[in-house]
Amino acid sequence: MVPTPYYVALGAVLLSIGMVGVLTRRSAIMMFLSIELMLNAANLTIVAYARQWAAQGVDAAISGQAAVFIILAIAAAEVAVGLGILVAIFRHRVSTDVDELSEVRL
Amino acid sequence: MIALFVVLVPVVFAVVTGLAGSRRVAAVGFGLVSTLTTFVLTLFLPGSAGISTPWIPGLGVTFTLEPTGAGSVLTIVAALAMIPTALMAARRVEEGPGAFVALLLLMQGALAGIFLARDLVLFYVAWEAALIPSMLMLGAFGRDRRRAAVLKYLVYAIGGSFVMLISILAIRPLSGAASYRFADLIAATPNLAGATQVWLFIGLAIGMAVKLPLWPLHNWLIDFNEQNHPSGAADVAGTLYKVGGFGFFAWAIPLLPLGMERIGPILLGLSVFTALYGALAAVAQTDMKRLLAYASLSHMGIVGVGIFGLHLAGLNGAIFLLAAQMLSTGGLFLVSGMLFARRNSFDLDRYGGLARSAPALAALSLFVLFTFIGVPGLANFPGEFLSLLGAYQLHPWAAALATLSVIVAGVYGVNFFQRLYQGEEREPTREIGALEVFALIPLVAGILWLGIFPSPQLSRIEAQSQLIAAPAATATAEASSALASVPAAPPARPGDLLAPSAVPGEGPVAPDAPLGGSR
Amino acid sequence: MSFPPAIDFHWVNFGPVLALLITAAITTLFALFQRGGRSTAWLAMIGVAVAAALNVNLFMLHRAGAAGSSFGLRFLADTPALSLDFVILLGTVLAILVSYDYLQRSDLDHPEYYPLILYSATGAMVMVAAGDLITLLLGLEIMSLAVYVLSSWRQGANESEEAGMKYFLLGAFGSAILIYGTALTYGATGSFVYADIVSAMSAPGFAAPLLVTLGGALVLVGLAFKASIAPFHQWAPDAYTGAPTSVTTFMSVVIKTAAFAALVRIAATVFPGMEPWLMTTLSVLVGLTLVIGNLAALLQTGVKRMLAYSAVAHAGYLGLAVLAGPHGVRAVAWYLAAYTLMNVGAFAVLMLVSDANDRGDELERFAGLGRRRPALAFAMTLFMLSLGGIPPLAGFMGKILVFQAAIASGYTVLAVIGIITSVVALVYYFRVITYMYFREPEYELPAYRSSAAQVAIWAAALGTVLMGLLPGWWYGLVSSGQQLLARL
Amino acid sequence: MTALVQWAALAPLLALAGSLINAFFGRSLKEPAPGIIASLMVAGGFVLSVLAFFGLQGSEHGVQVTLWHYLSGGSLSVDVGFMLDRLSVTMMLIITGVGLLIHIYSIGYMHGDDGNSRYFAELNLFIFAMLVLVMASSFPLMFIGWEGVGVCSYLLIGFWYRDKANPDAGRKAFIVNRVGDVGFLLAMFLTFKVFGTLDIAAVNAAAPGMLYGAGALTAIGLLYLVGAAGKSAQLPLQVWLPDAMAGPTPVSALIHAATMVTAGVYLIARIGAVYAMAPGAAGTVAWVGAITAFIAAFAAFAQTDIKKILAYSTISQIGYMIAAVGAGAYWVGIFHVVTHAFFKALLFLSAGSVIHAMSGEQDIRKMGGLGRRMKITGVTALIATLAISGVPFLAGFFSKDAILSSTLTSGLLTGNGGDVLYVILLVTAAMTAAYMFRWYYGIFAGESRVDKHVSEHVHESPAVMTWPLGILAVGSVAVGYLGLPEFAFPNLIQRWLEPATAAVDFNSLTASADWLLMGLSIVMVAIGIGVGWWIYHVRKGAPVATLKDSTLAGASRGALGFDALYRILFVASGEGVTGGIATLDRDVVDRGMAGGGGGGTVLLGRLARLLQSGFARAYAFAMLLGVLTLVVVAALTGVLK
Repeated sequence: MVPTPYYVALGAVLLSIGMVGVLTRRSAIMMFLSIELMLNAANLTIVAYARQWAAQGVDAAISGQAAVFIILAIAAAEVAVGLGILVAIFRHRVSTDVDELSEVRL
Repeated sequence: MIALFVVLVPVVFAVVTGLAGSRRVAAVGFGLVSTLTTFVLTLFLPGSAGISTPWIPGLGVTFTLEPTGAGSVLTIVAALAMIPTALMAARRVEEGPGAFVALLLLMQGALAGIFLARDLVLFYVAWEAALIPSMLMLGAFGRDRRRAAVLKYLVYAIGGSFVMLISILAIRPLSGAASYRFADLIAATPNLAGATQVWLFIGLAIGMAVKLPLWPLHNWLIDFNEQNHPSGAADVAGTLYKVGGFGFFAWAIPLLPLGMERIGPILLGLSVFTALYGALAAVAQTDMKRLLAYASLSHMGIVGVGIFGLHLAGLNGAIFLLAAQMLSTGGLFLVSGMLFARRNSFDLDRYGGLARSAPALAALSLFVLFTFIGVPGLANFPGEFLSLLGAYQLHPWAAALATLSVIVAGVYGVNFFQRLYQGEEREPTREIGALEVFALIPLVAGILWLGIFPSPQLSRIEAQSQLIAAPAATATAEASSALASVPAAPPARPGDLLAPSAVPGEGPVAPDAPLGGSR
Repeated sequence: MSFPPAIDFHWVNFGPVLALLITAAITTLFALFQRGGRSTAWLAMIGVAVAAALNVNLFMLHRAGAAGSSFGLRFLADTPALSLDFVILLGTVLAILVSYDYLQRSDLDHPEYYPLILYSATGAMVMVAAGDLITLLLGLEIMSLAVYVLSSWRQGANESEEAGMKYFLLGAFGSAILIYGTALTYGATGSFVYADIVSAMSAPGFAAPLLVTLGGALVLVGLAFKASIAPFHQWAPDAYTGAPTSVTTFMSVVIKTAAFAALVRIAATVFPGMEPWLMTTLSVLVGLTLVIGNLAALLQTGVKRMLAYSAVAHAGYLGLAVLAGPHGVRAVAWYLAAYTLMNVGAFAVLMLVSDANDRGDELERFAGLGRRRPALAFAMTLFMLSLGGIPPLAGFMGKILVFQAAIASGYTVLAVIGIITSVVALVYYFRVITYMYFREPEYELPAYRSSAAQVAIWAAALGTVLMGLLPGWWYGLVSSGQQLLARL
Repeated sequence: MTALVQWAALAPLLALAGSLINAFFGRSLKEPAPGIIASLMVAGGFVLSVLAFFGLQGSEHGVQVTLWHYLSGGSLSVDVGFMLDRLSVTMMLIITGVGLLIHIYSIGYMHGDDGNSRYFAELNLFIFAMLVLVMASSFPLMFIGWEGVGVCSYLLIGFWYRDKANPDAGRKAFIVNRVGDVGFLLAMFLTFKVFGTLDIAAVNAAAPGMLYGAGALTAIGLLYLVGAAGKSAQLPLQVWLPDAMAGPTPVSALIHAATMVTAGVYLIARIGAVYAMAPGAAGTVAWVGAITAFIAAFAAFAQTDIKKILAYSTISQIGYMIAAVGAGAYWVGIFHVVTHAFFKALLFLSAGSVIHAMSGEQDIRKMGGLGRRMKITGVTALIATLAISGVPFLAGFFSKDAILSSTLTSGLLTGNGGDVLYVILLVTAAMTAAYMFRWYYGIFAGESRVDKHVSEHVHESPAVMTWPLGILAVGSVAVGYLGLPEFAFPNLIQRWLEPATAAVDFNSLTASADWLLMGLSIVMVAIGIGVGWWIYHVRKGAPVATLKDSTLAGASRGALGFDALYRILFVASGEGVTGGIATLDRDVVDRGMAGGGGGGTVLLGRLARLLQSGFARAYAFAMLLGVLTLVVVAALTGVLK
């Protein structure tokens, strides 16, 4: 079977992609999706490790798998709230460009 | 217990006066009642029992008030000086006299706290607490350029004392003392390594040098006095608040002798410089209050010389001088306020010849002025004399230099009087009024009392000076050079060799136990 | 694989949290049938009261020696947790009081407001109680999601929307990092529970010290974000400025409390087992926070933004205590209580002085306040001096405790930095006093009174003074009882 | 008997009481009440002093009166106490005696002055301070009197404060005196360091046990000399005394001739034991005295102000006294103090009488021939002039002669050029005779140069002023016989004083040598008077008229330009320094601290704010940087492992 480090590495890559996305995309939605990517990177890492621990017969494995579901739920909640705010703003200024949101500064 | 009341009475009355609003009668009444009560109370301070209760248990911070020798003397004199100050303030402050007097009383309470606190943290609390009222007085009642003065005062004072706070907080954990009480600290600080002591001492020294004040940390004082309310009342409060010397005397030096050993000489040098610098700068001033500010700066230099000279006599003298100048400097500031009430200016050039129409005022001013410049027989002299004499025993050249400031004091002193009262009079002015007489009586009385019978106060102070006085054996090196090969019969009174001395680190030591020799 | 045999499940430990949660749920439903939020506010306060009562009860039980945890140390109810719960409840009720009239005045008075506050508070309390990374995560998200919404509460107002959006995006970013850190920690130790992590790290032949430390570092980043520790603080000034003042009040105290509660617990338990450079980096971050927060606040002309930066600066002072690890826990608990009081007070006064749309918070607004509204000015003076750390007020005692802790654990240099920067701090705090007393009035004040806010202000003022004069009482409380994990 | 002595301790208190009465109630009293009160108080003091004088006949040691404890600091302990021995009582007699006469005289002189009561208050205060000075049993207490008399002198010189010149003169006196006082202070510091006490008797007792000529002792001696020079107007601090003549003439007579200015002499005599062990210091003292005597006499020639001439002669005469005590002839110094007190007071008072008559005119070029109009004043002035000139059988003759021989024979001055001193002083004696002749002749004899309208109301002064003149005149003749040359006659004052002063050995001369010396000095006096006679009477002052613009005359007029020098050295540069420091403090120190601290902080603040760009992504980037640093640190530590 595929050794854990591969998954972890993939997770790290996903995380980096997500981070870069957050920094480079000006659309709030795209930034938001990038963040989701980061969350999933974390999830992937956790399940990978969970499998590893399970292979070693540590009963902590189950908690990892449970955690993943919790995190998924959290992600969903974030989506709900985030899109809510987004829509409210969009209604008001018909744009999702984050850089326009820079009046409060210094 | 009395110590507690001495602190509380003014504070309580401050609240009452503050609530009484802007009715002048209330201000005068409460002000007088409070100051008089406090003064009477202070008279019972010496030898009275202190109080000590835990304050922040987990941290070894206690609420400890004890009337030590020096502390009680300063408290008494400060209380005396507050009586006329509150009176003048209550009558002369145009709007909001109540608030002004309230602030004065708060200040008095805090000052009493500074002098009586025997827990280092409590000392700091009082030290800072006194700052706010003085700052509000300056800012709310001061003259047109007051805001800049406030900012400067704030930065100097807070900057200094916050640095001091670090050292204060560090002393206990580093020395492993049981609490911040003086007794516990002084028992534990011998455990501190030399280098540590030096750093801690520097921290304390910065905070206290600002309040002494020492050159170059003195500039706040000048603007502070120049911009304060013309009644001069706030300046008196400010004068009482020059507690840096006391801080060194009561805390920094006894707790950190090794630090003093290293830093002391620098401070001594600065003090000498301050004494001359302030005096010389005073000569060139044309504004009454700036002149007084620089002059008192020079006096503080002498206080420093006395303290950092570490000779028993010098230490007594320095603290005594602190007390005396509360009356003399304070008196002169009040006089300046009285003159302002007549001519509406502090510019010396606008004055002259007032002695003709106001001879009594002239006489009283001259009396206080002579006290101020250290004419013997009056209050300042024993302090100045002993400070310099003491310092001379161990650091002849420094003391000799500082003594030169006496000449300069003569110069600005007589200039001051001449430009105010002598010469041809431009327009006649009011003779001294009843209020002003009443205001000056306590000061004059105090000046005579301290000037003619200094010895009781001196011996009270000495009980505390012995803690830090240097081993005086070295002081007689000069003598031995003059002594005949045969040991000459010791002069009428034995030489300095009998200064108390004790073994270092002899475990817990009572606050007033003699440690002179070792520390 | 099999479930762990017996799950220790003590309902009583959840009492306060459940109380808040249930009240939140009820008020949410109740809100459906409401136009204004007044009644929901009352409901919310009742809920807080109940929670507080249960919390007291819990305190008693633990004095009596009841188990302070549930789910095998995943949910803790020890002294630090309970005392910080008090702080959170205090902040919440004060925030509600501040909001009470404010919302109507600037017609934001939608009934959902208070339920959201309660949800957020619930999350905060969960964070405080968290003994395991997942619990921590849950609490953090519950708390944050509600606040994201609240900070963009003022629909159609640019700065409010902007605040909400920035806060949300960066917050999500931050928690993503935190979650990844959690993942790494789990990978290295095979558990999310602090206790197990610690024992795993201390076990002989522990394989991945580097990995676990990296995970810890990322967790630290996530929490540092919520605690607004530089360089992860930048959302705070903008969000605080943009959000409606009542929400800012809530955020500035409750969220900070929760974040530091979690941070100090981890720093006191997990971090010591990790590689030393972690604490070193944290100390650098703290120093950075002190400098940036105070310097930036120095030049603000708007009081609201000045307070926002000062919140950052205070994060720095709290950071000093966090560095102290186990010694710091009490200091943090004490400081947060004092901070809650004086900060809520300051914001409340500001709210009364500025316009309905939160504009007009410039210093000039305060000119001559001492003459026009003496009481208000006096209270503000107290808060400013206390924030500046002038004795004998709460802020000063807090400073003493914090610096004491930092010095005792050898962070003298940081302490010096903290002191020097607090000189700067005093300058900008005192500037407000300068305007109130040393200047003539320039603007017409809004003729707006709020008895609720007045209650909050005077409660806060009283607390500020009392905590300053009698610091021993609260200190005794926070240092009594059991400190799970802190002892590990 | 000694029981009588203690009462003398009350003398200062009497004077103080008088001063306070006049200060508080004087303005409501009307003349001559204030003057009478003041005089009575001094009279009381005089009586007490006389009692003390008789009380001390028996005992050679003084009586110590300790009132209360004054200062304490470690081993330092100072009492407020009086030492009433023969030396101090002698001074008390002079102070109260001559003082009494001058008080009485003042009643007439200050008649109608609106500051009348203030005048007497200050005059009594002076008596108080002066008595404290001489009676003090410890240095600090003596210093109280020391500065006290300085203060009174300051007040009285500037008595007519409305004319700016007078307060200026007062200020000058005060400041120059302060310079001396610093010397006194330092001397005390060193004394305590060396002797461990500040009690005068104790120091005198301990000094002989010290190493002869030890550096410390010399230093002490020199420092006290600075103090003495300040108070007694000796080089280089003599400049204030001529200006001090701005005060009322009786003040000049009492303070600036009879009593205060002799304090320096008293001080050195008081601690003679120290100087006896420090020949270096003693020699310096003697030289300072002699040179001062000469220079002042020289300066006296070209003065035209009736009082200035007397002022310079005072300086010169004190120079004699200082030389005497320097030589260790302490009783001689005091003896000259006594005689000088009489004739110099007399000179001043008669000068005052003249000024009174001339309605304020002080320029002797506008006088002359007044002796015919003012008989008593003229005669008394003549007696005084002869006395100071050292004409035989008058007071000055004996005391001056004693001084001259003492300088020649002193054991302290052997090797310090005692003989040179003798010559200088001898010449000075002749000069004295000459300029005093000029003074007298110019005022009272010769033809009148008085302006018409002034001369109309030239008149003899009232009895209240002339009586004191008479008494003093008697004294100017009589007191000399207290100190007849002891090689031939019984010398009362020497026997009286020697127990109270330190013993210094003098190499004795043969009687014939003594007679020779006496003759020599008589000859010098004769020459001096003769020259004066020739110039001013025979040649009607022509010779000096030709000299008028010579540098010599200029030098004399400007008193060798000390004033000018000091004005440059201290006044001008002083203004520069003080002004400079004031500006420095305001513009450099203050600005520097403020600008350095404030400016830097604000700059950093700007920087900190700039980071807050407002862009969410920038913030995210900052966070990312933070994360990356953490990762990098982690990686590095990992690598380093």
